[in-house]
Amino acid sequence: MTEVTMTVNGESVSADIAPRTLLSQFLREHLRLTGTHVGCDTSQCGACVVHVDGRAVKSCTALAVSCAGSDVVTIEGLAKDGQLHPMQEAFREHHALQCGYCTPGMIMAAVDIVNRKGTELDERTIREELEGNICRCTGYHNIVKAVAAGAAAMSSGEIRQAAE
Amino acid sequence: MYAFDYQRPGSVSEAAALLADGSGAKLLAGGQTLIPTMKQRLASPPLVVDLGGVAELKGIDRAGDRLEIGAMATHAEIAESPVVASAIPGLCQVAEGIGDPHVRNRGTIGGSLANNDPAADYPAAVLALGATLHTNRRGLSADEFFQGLFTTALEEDEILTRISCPVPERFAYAKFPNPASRYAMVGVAVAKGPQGVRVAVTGAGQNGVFRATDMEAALANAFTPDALKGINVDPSLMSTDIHADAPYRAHLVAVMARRAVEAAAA
Amino acid sequence: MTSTGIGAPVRRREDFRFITGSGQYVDDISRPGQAYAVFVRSPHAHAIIKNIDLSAARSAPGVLGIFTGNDLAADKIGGLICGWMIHSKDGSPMKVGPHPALATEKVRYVGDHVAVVIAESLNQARDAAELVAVDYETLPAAVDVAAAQNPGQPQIHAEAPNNTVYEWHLGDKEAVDAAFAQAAHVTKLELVNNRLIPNAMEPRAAIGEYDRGQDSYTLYTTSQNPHVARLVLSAFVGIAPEHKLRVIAPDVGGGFGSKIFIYAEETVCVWAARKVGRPVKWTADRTEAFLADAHGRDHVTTAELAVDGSGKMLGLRVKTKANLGAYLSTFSSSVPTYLYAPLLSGQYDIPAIYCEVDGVYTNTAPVDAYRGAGRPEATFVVERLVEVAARELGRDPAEFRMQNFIRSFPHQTPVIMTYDIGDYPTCMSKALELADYANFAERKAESERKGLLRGIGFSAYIEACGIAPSKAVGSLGAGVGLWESAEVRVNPVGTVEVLTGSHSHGQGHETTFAQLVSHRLGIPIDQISIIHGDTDKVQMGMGTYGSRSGAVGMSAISKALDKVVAKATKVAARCMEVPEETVDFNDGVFSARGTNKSMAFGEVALQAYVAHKFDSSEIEPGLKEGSFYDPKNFTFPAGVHIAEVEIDPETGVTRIDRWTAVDDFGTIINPMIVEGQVHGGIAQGVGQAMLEGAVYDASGQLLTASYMDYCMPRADDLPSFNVAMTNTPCPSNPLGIKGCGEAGAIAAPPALINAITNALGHENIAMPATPQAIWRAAQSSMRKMAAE
Amino acid sequence: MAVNMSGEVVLAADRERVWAMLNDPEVLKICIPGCETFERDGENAFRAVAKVKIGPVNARFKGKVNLTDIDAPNSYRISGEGEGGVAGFAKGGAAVRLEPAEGGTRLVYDVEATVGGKIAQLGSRLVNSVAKKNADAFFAKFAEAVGGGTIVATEVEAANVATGGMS
Repeated sequence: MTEVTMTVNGESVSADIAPRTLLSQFLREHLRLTGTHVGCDTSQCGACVVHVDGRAVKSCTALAVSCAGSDVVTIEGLAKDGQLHPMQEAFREHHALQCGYCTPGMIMAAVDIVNRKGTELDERTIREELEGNICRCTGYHNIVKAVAAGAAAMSSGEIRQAAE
Repeated sequence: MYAFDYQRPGSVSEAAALLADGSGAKLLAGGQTLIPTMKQRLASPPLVVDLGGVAELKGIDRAGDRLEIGAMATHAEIAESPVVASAIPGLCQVAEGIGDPHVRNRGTIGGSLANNDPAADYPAAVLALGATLHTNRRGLSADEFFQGLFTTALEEDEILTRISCPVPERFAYAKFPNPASRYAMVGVAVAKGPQGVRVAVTGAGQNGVFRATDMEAALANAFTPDALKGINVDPSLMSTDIHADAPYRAHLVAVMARRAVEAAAA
Repeated sequence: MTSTGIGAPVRRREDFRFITGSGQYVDDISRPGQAYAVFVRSPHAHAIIKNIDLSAARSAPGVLGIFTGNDLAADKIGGLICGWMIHSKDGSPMKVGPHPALATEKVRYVGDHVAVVIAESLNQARDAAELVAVDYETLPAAVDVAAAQNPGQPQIHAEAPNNTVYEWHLGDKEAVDAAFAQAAHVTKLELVNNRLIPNAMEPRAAIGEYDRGQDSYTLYTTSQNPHVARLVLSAFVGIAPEHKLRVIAPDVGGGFGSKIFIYAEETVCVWAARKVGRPVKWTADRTEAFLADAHGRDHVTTAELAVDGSGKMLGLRVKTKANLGAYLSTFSSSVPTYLYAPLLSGQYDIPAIYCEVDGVYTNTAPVDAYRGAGRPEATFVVERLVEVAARELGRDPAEFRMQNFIRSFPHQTPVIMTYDIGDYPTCMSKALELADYANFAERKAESERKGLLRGIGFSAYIEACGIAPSKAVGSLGAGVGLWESAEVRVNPVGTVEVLTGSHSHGQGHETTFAQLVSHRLGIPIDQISIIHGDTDKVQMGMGTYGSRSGAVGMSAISKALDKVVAKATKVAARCMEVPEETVDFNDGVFSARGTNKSMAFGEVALQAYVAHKFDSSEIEPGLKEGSFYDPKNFTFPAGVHIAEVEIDPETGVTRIDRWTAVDDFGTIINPMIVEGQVHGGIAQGVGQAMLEGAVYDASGQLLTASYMDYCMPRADDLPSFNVAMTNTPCPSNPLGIKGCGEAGAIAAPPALINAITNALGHENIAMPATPQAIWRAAQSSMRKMAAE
Repeated sequence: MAVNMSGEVVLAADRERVWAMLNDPEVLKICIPGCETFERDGENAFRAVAKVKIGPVNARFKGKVNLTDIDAPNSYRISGEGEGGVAGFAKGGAAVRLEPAEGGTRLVYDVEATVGGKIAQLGSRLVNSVAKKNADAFFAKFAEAVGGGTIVATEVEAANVATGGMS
């Protein structure tokens, strides 16, 4: 067992874990943060995406011990002071989710896209940047719209109403 | 995953010492191949040596006419690096086309090269660039380094530390991704530099990355897409899987080579 | 229309928990003391189990129990069932081999269940599972559905000679022969409907629990129909009687059919919970999902269309071999029969249709309903044939369809169905306009200038949703009725809880069902909750599949609401001391005509419970009503999808440039959600046509068992979709709803293949049309063109 | 998943010597890539353990090897099956034929093998290439053991796929 300490959603957490514990397992089983989902074994579906030190990472493909000392943000930590993050709001406003299983990873990936590519995103860029996240329900149409709107809102602080 | 011991050394020499006993310890660079393999229980190293804490393996610098990339530079760091963009812009594009954004944030150039997956992108780029691969004990030319399917010149306890690329006059990489895995179904890198014209192909060959010497000869005469006309790739050297058979791969090698030259010459 | 009523694009009420990571999927649930199950699966497609040695595994650390098929048999736990009896042409019942939850004598596909290991931790269970030593005698495997019935093929079940489950047919063979004899033109195609693996993003999972004090079981499971699961596990498998078995399907991360069925894993988990005295949890990893979830489609078909000299369709002849896999899954037998052949008339007036279907066992994973279930296969046959016939006849494919569309309703097809309503020409005209068909030739010329091939393809699909009525489906062999239940509980202060037998796993019932209630009772949506997915709360239900929840589930709620309003009207009349027939109910207010008396819905609810103002011998106190609704007929959503593609002939890479969908779903409760269903369906249809295909090798190994090889549609594979609606309200249910969940998956594959073949000038493209296949076809087209 | 492979190698030794070496477990052990043990287990039967390493994948296969259809010193059939634990299994055989050739003996082989389990499910893209690599490695070692030779050709046929239809 190895002692590991990291910051998760702004709080310092410590645990004694086996080295084989994946970051996704650490979050789900040790911290009971079950919003981070696991949808595949080959590091492709992206349901498990969280931010580690400000960058999107597939938490099913990272050892928790490797993240010692890191600052981890999960879907549970995205809303601040009871206020939904603009990207969360955009996903709801644009019906960018159906079953909701891929959604946490999708939202964390979307925020990461904005962090890297800015708040003005065209459709091509969004589609390409979503390469690491698989959704089986939506056909991505509304996800693409939501990411664009969420990105814009991250700059203006406002969510544009979806076109009806 | 099977249980394993874990060490996170602070230096290359410490890491090398941990590998020295020959018990089958594995280096964890970015983990984007190793961890999924271990999850499937298809690898069971008794000890995992995490290179994430080795500062000397990080960093990207320009040193005269060479680009020096630390083995632990992530794909994202290379893709976003202004140093790389000014020295070898095509290499940024190689990095940006690997995996997906999340994988690029963890995966490293050293991990990819040491793994030498026959469908990985970096081996083609590094081989075409004629890079020198530095380890904790020697420097290896790319031609020496790659030894076929998942095989490199690295000894069991040797650590890849730095990739030194001569800055070429021209370089580009054209990739045809596997629609499912997004690995290269065919990827062709072309470079015109101090070592002449070099063309390296990944994803296609039966034995991993290789140099297309007849293309190199033709391009040495004239570095234009048209120079490749009439050069056919031998399908009997190509690999076959459920996604692409050998004749299609052979055809794609020619197409991607031409597109790479177009991009490099532009 | 209220802002939250029928027709409003109400934002989904379920979303808050999903966007904040607060959903509760089965794997998110952790029961005190839970142990973990790992299944030992066959690596062979076909083998005799000679011996299973558990000794090493039993002594591994943390092991609580290891069980095999013999242990299930000793407890008299029955096998899994197929709930739809199909009879062959000769009248004989289908030939079904046993389907034990854990294999006993033989394994029949890679991934078949051999033993279960239960341990304190998942890793310990995995470690011990590796120590289970199974001695197999491998047998040759029958993998290819086209060949599995041939003499000399390996026999999978002794009960089904030649691996034939049934040889079924529908329609009038003689009439069809006569039609073909008169035909001026016959179009014939050999078609393969490729095998798909559903891949809901949430892998299947189960937690079984046994309460010794109550002698009762609880099963948390990823199910689209928890009540059917309880029924099967009680009445057929014999886990426990229904009142001693609670089944909970909490948040479920997509189903697409694959979570309708009752599988071995949940059966074993709930049974084993009692054996080990601990809750037992199992969660599939993705490779297990690939191996052991029921797959979809997998037909090999020969189809012919007869047309007269004027272009009028005369007859259709179809012969299909349907792969059912190694065991019959819960509803597998019905998918290539009654969910397939009755749709072969499409949107067309075809006087004579005859279809033969052989259901075939192979050494592959069971095949059952996957989004569309039978109807995509039928639509692919019809719409490929129609498109190719138009091309062969030199007719514009849109105009050829228009000529043959059914124009008067009701319309009796020669294959069971009575289409109640529709307006196919309007859909087509609107689609042609939205797709800018008029300027296609210009766009094609522009593509050609860039060295690219452009093609356009049509699909005028029809589907049948809300399979009904129960009496009719019973006569066709169904083992269950296909009604739906609802209970509307009005609380004393006027808030409402609706208990529904439908199950939402992405469809947004918590929103749309509440919209209906808000609309009818005139109360704000936040005063309404929708309860589903728990057999202890909802008495009975048939679940969600086949696009039935709107047409059938909401109709049941509507019927229950009728009863609530009727009773509340009585209560209001007594309270206001006016005759009942003078009381109107509008926008949440009961008012007495000709007076200024009125009562809000909430006030009436309170009065119903306090019962102070009426005689309880005339009106029972309380306000709670239920309904079991059985529709009169199927519903028939229909529409036209038009795909436009651009192909790089040098690589075979195909880009979908435009997608136009015009669908007629009847009444729309929430257009935002309906469009979302269309988008998702199209994506799955595009997946089938271009990206996805399960590949088994000749020995029965699944070579596409991860996302490395099974190509899931990703954002950059798809365009944005241009979606529009027309509306002919369905006369067969009180709301006029038709069903929208499967339309996209049904419509899309032929639209896309028709577009690709149009671009290539080459009909011989199989699904999935991979870059390699398209490149090869493009090469052969160009060689042909060069030769001409 | 099936692997069909054929090839030939010209060895710098006479047929009797090649034949003897083909029947010598010590020689086979040295030549089979990753082979840890290769022990006689009855007449023309052996038990073997081989470690297979493909990139990060490490699996240890344990199994039986049998020699049948023996026509000394002209030909035999070598067949075997191995269990690789979670990795899956491999089984198959090779018809081996020896012919006199200029400078020694020509060895012609025809392999039919199948792999199953996780290797097939997750690694199908690599199976053919790995098989060829191992065959080449075997014959390179074997030629070395014999005293020299050249691999003339190794050809891998595309595996045929039964159902589902990606082509």
